[in-house]
Amino acid sequence: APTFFTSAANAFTNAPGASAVTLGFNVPQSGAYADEGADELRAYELAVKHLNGEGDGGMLNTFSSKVLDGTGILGRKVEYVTGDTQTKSDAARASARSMIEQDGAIMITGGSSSGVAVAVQGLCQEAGVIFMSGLTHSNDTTGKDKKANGFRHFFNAYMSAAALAPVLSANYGNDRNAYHLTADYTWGWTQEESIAAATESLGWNTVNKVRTPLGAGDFSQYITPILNSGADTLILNHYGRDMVNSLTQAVQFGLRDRQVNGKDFQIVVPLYSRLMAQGAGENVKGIFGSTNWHWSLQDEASQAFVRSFGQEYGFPPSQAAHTCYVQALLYADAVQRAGDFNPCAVVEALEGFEFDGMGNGPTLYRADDHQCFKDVLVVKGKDNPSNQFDLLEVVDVTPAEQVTYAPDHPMFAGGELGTCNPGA
Amino acid sequence: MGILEVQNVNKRFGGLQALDDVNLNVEEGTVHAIIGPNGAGKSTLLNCFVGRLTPDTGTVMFNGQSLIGRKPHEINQMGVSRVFQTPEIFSDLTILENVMIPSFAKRDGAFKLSPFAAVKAESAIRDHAEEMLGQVGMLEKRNMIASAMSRGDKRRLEMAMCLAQDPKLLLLDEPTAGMARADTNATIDLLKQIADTRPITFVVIEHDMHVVFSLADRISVLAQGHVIVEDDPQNIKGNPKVREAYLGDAHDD
Amino acid sequence: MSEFSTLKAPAQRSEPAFFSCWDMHAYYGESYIVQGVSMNIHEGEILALLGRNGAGKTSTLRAIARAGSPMVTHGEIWLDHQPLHEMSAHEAARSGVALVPEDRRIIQGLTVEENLQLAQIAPPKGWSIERIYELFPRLGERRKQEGVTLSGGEQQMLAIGRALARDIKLLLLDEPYEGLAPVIVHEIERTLKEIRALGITTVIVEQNAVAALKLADRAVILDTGTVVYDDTAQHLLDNKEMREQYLAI
Amino acid sequence: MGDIVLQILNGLDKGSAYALIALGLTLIFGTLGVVNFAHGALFMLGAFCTVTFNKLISFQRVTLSETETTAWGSPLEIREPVMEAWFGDFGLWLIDYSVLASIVVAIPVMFIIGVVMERGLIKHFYSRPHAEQILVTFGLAIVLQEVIRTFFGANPIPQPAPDALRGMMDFGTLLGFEPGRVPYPTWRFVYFFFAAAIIGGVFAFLQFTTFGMVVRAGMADRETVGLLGIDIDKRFTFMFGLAATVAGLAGVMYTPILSPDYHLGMDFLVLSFIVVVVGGMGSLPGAVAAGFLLGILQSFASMNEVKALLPGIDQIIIYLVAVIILLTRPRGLLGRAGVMED
Amino acid sequence: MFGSKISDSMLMILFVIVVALVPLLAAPFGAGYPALMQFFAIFGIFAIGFNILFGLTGYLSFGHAAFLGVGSYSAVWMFKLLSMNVLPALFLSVIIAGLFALVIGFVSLRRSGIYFSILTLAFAQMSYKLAYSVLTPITNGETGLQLALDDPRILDGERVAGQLPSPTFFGLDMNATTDVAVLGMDVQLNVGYFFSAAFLVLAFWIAMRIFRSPFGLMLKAVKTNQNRLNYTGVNTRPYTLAAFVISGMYAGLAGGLLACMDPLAGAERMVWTASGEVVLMTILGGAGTLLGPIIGASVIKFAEAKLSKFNENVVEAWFSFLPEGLGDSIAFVVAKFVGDGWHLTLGLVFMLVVTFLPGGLVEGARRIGGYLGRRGHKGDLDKLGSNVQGGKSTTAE
Ligand SMILES: Nc1ncnc2c1ncn2[C@@H]1O[C@H](COP(=O)(O)OP(=O)(O)OP(=O)(O)O)[C@@H](O)[C@H]1O
Ligand SMILES: Nc1ncnc2c1ncn2[C@@H]1O[C@H](COP(=O)(O)OP(=O)(O)OP(=O)(O)O)[C@@H](O)[C@H]1O
Ligand SMILES: CC(C)C[C@H](N)C(=O)O
Ligand SMILES: [Mg+2]
Ligand SMILES: [Mg+2]
Repeated sequence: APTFFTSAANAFTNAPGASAVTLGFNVPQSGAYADEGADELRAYELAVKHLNGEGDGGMLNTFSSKVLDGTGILGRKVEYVTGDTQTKSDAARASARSMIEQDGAIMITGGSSSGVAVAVQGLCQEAGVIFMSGLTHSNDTTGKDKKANGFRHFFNAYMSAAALAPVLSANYGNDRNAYHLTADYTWGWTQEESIAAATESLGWNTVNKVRTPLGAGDFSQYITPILNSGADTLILNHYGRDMVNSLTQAVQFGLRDRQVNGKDFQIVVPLYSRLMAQGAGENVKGIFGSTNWHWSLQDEASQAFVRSFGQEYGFPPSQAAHTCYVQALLYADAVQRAGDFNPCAVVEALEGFEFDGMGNGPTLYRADDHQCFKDVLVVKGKDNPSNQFDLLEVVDVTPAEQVTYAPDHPMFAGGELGTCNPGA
Repeated sequence: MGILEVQNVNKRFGGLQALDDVNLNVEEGTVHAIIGPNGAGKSTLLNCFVGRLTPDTGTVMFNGQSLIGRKPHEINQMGVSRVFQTPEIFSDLTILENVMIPSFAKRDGAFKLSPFAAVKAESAIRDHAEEMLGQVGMLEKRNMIASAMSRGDKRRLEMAMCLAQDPKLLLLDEPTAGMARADTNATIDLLKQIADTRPITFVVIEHDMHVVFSLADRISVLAQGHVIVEDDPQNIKGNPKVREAYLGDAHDD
Repeated sequence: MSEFSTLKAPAQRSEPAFFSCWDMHAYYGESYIVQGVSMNIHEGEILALLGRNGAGKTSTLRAIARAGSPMVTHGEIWLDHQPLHEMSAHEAARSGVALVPEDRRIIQGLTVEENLQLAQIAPPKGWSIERIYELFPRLGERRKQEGVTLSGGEQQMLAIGRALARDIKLLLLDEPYEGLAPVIVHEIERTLKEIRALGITTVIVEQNAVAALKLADRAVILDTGTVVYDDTAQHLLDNKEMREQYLAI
Repeated sequence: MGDIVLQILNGLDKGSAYALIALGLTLIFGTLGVVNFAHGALFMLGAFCTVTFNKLISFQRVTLSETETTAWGSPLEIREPVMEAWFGDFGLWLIDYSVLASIVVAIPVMFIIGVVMERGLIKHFYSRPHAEQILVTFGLAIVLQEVIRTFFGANPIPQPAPDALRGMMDFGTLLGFEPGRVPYPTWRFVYFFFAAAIIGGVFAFLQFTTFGMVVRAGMADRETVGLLGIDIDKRFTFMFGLAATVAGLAGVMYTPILSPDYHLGMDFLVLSFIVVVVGGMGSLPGAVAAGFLLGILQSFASMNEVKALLPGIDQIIIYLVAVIILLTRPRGLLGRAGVMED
Repeated sequence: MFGSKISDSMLMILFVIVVALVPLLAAPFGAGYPALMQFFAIFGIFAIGFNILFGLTGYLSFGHAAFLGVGSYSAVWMFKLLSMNVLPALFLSVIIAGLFALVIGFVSLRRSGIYFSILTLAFAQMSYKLAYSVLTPITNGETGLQLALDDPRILDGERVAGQLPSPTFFGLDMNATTDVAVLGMDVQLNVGYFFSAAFLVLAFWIAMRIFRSPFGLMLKAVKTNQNRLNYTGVNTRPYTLAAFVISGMYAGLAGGLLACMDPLAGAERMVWTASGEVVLMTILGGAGTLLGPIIGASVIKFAEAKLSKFNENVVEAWFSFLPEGLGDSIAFVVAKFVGDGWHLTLGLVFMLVVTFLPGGLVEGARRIGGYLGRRGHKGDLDKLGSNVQGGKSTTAE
């Protein structure tokens, strides 16, 4: 196995000293996802506070596992370093390497794109540290690119599709002609595949699947062909700026005012986030999508988190913040339970771990692929928001079992998890 | 048969007949001057010799080979060098480097990939370049950057660059324009000396009659794209057509 | 007059002049080119500025006209009581300086007439364009042609015409005969004589020293950026030694 | 058939955006000889003029509720729009038309930004190599965009078009198509005509005023123009201000089409350079022609039929066309010899 | 270093010493970790190569990142298919990048000036766009090409089950690092760094020979007056093409090395800003100089790596010695320039350097050296190839 520190006497990479342990928060600080990155960082800082016993403890109090007691991790104070992924695989890896090599980070977490997640996950596997991914929605992260040292708390494209399909069927019926606009890269493809499969099994017909370049800005040339294509539903497999723009323009082209085949034309955005909804403004009203978590959830854990985040920063957390906060806690908890910082011990502690009290109901970190299985929220753009954060309304909480799939599901086939690598 | 034979060359620019059926025969080893009013087409004609322009019709033969359609560097490799009307030099390089480059081109041909040879080690080339600079009286300025020179100096530098190639045919477009009288005289002497010691043929365009009559063995007079006379210097001076079209009535000196 | 009294006067200067420049030093970057030039010209006089290549003639003219380079670091330049040394190029031009540069600098993309019109945009306006065409009928014939496609001689006429289109007090001519056929040289010579008749103060730089001296009242010879001769033109024509030393004629 | 008409409309509207951006860029390059990598940033600043204006006029008075609290326990903020309260219907109208109204603000603001930029930075680079101009303006572009990010965040901020201009126009009926076949968003027509007006105005200004002649002359030879008594610097400064205004207005009007964010400029930068170069450096008509050409080609390349034949063609069409045009027409569509070839 | 006359061999020796000492010299700046030191060396190579084209011929390529990317992809494919040994990977990187450069250069060099720049930009953007999407089977798109457990690697023997191998140089693991304590600092001696550094030294040596060769002189002549060169019997196209291919091969080597240090090849490596980055490096350091590009590359990579890591916590710690209110407000301002504001600093630095040091950092050092030396031996720094213009005191050798 490759060794990052041949001379180190330790059994694993970056074994922490007696008093402190360093975590690496690798988030996008520049580029289109910088706001998401900033929110992720806020969540991490909050998590560190709570782990170190400062603040109100947040979800530590609701978490079903009770081994964390506000004294850091295994008695070591939690410290952290940050880096900029720039939402580029290369840059993210360079940044992660610097945290591992220079700052002695023992765990890397964060990121806001599947490309970055897969790339950094690969690096962490080679370096022998744990990777707790941030925002990554592609099936591949825990599918063909899964790694033993990597874990995903976020949901994925398949789960979005599984959660959305019943709602779509209930609202729009089983006789629809769907037209996909898809961001032309891996995440887009997996989402397109998942949604198409799910809707087709409802009985929908897929009229066309059109790939659009990332960052196209003006999508009008992809929207006009929809007008006379016979489609009555548009699925936007876009995220971030692309989604904001394509949705805005689709509305501008009057798609939502159209009648096709005697039905009202509908738009679906399978993956939603509050920040995106903010960017798209009015246009999201009434549009269905799915999301990993939303601050309006009424369970105790979510409320605890919203409260401590809101008090700290003055506004509610995004789903990105939620996932990252949870990931930090889950890592700390796993170490604590294992009684060891050794990545392999952590992997063992996390594999098959079942927990509750993190906002999505009872959750399982599945051993086969290191994917979390939990409830998925189906949301809709709110018609009458009461404030600037109140943009999405939860229409359905799809129970975990409904979105669970077999580890060898064809959409996730291809890769091997491998074995955990402690780096020495 | 001459070293440079030009037959029925025509060149149009839009509505302008810049060269109108030009015929010219330059004998090997002579100094052939081309004079004529501004805009007569002299520079245009020279451009047709070096591959900058392609004549619309007509032939240009050098040493029995056609020059038409050849690229500038090929023509130069055949032994034709040219001094431009507005000096064309390597203004960011030193004077010495300016003269070494043509020497390299002469020795190595149109292209040679020699990434590991050292310029420093090329003493033969440098000595030759310095000799050329000595001849035009610029040796002591050899380490100056060319752009910092006055126009007269640039012109002399360009001459040294051409001479460094030891060409068979040297085309000079107003070599002494803007030169001080002392330097003009020195240039005349230099050209004379070269003409005497080397088997080189000159084609000179010049408005300074002092230079023309000191150097030329033969003179062609171009006016409105057309050769109106070709003759010996003595006859040209007296030719009334030439006086009218070019020299003007008050001409003296 | 009174302005001059505050200056420390160089030796040869005795009376206030229409144009005078004073211990002028100028640099191109780090190269020191104009090294303390002083000269005076009376109103209506023609001064021939002579010297070998690289002596600094062009640089001196450009310094007077306040062109961007060379940079004048020291010295004063006065034209009709106006301190040119405090001005930028366009202010100097508005104060009555006109430079006919050595490479004519006809503006690309503009017709003959536009080149002339351009000269009249900033005040003060000089000759009317029609009057310039009277002086140079050839320009009139080619008024719609793009300026840069003119032949060398015509371009020179245009450059001089452009100067006359402004109301000028000082005309700076840099090698007006260069590259021109003898017939044209005669033509330009005639023009300059007409200009002299108009009483425009002129500095002419010319390699053809004899021609310049015939036209000029006074002569200044420059050598490596300093004045080595300043006297009447006739005197220089008579002074064989000087002529041989500096002009090789 | 209807699809083709739609794609042509699309290309026209895309092309007018490209042309407008390229116009400002060429103006700066053509008159000042400066390769301005901050041009995209000017476009972005224009868009943020609208954002700021919108934020200002939709200013809300905040009072803290005494009874209700937020999910995190702090008192709920009750927001009351001030415009409406103070100005009634006019306030509402102004908010509705904020994009158009912000033009009034954007013109002076962008002009001043352009002037400050030219006086403060660009003028030192007139005689410097293009590579250095690129570097310094690129640095400036980064600085501008980061400053905007500091104030407005990285997330796009929606700027809806006025209600009256938000719908569709059934363009097809004018051409005899059945209703609903060829509809096109009204705002995009507005953009097209706006661009045409600006382009026409700039052309007329440069072609039919002596100012234009002077600037063209100054571009060919600054020094000589100065020696003719013309204070070319002032006019150049004005030109820079004008170019910045054109870029800014292009940005203002584009906000309903593309929700502005701080990165907007960089996305347009490469594209606008390609448009300018394909048109021929320094040629205004070239820039406009290339803008429309590339816009239309891009639309066609995105048609499903075309993509089926050549997968991925829509991703590279702009670059591919640039390569082909530059290889067949050495100086772009309408470029002059000698400009920017060294 | 700048005060005395330096011969080429002295410069070379100095260079080797400095390069060898980087792990020690960089440690106090928090830059002494393998990833960053490898970047210094690798991007140094990239910039040196770019400078051979841009610095000498003046042709400003805006698409050089494409060659870097191609080099990386080639190397990773070699790792996947053949062996984890770095030599075949680097060999293929250089060859493929060279071929790629030959094709693109052949077409692009038909134009000059900005038209050339845009042609190269267009080719590079096409490569990037295709690599990102349509060519995903070859490039693995957005994620980047990575090693996988089921890669064939036909030449390599058995490996640890469930673990990815890492690139080696005949058994020397690129990742292997030895920690040594020097003066209380943790100095990391990393195989990959020294391996890259060896290539940097080689690249520097070749560049120096090119600068001093008649070939290099011809390239400089191309930059100042291509027209004259044509009428001097020189065919400029082969020269420019050779320079283009050589610099493309440098880029390929750099790309290959990147993959050797960290076996992933991402499409983002080819995007236009990556091409812009090498332009920035070269100009920041000093275009046309020998050392400039390396310095520029190191400075930019250093800034990129370090600035982004200073989050608000770190900054607050810096100013914690100040009185509460003051410290906080200074920290507040400073924090805008680091962490997620690091781009702002980068932009400002570009502007300042270009405005006040047109010749780049090398020029700045020369000025300081000249100022300190006061004797103004300008010729000395010309050794480093800086272009001194117009000075009468310039000496050639
Ligand atoms: N590329 C061109 N396009 C259009 N017209 C041109 C071009 N080159 C030259 N001409 C025109 O052709 C004519 C002949 O020009 P040429 O330069 O040969 O004259 P010349 O005899 O060298 O004059 P001079 O003594 O003034 O240098 C001129 O009228 C000139 O304007
Ligand atoms: N742009 C420049 N940069 C640096 N040095 C220059 C520049 N222009 C001219 N020089 C130098 O200044 C000196 C004077 O040049 P100037 O052009 O004034 O001479 P001149 O007397 O007009 O010569 P000529 O008769 O050849 O035109 C020369 O040594 C020249 O090398
Ligand atoms: C940010 C994520 C939720 C979506 C992103 N585009 C991805 O690749 O996964
Ligand atoms: Mg001529
Ligand atoms: Mg001169």
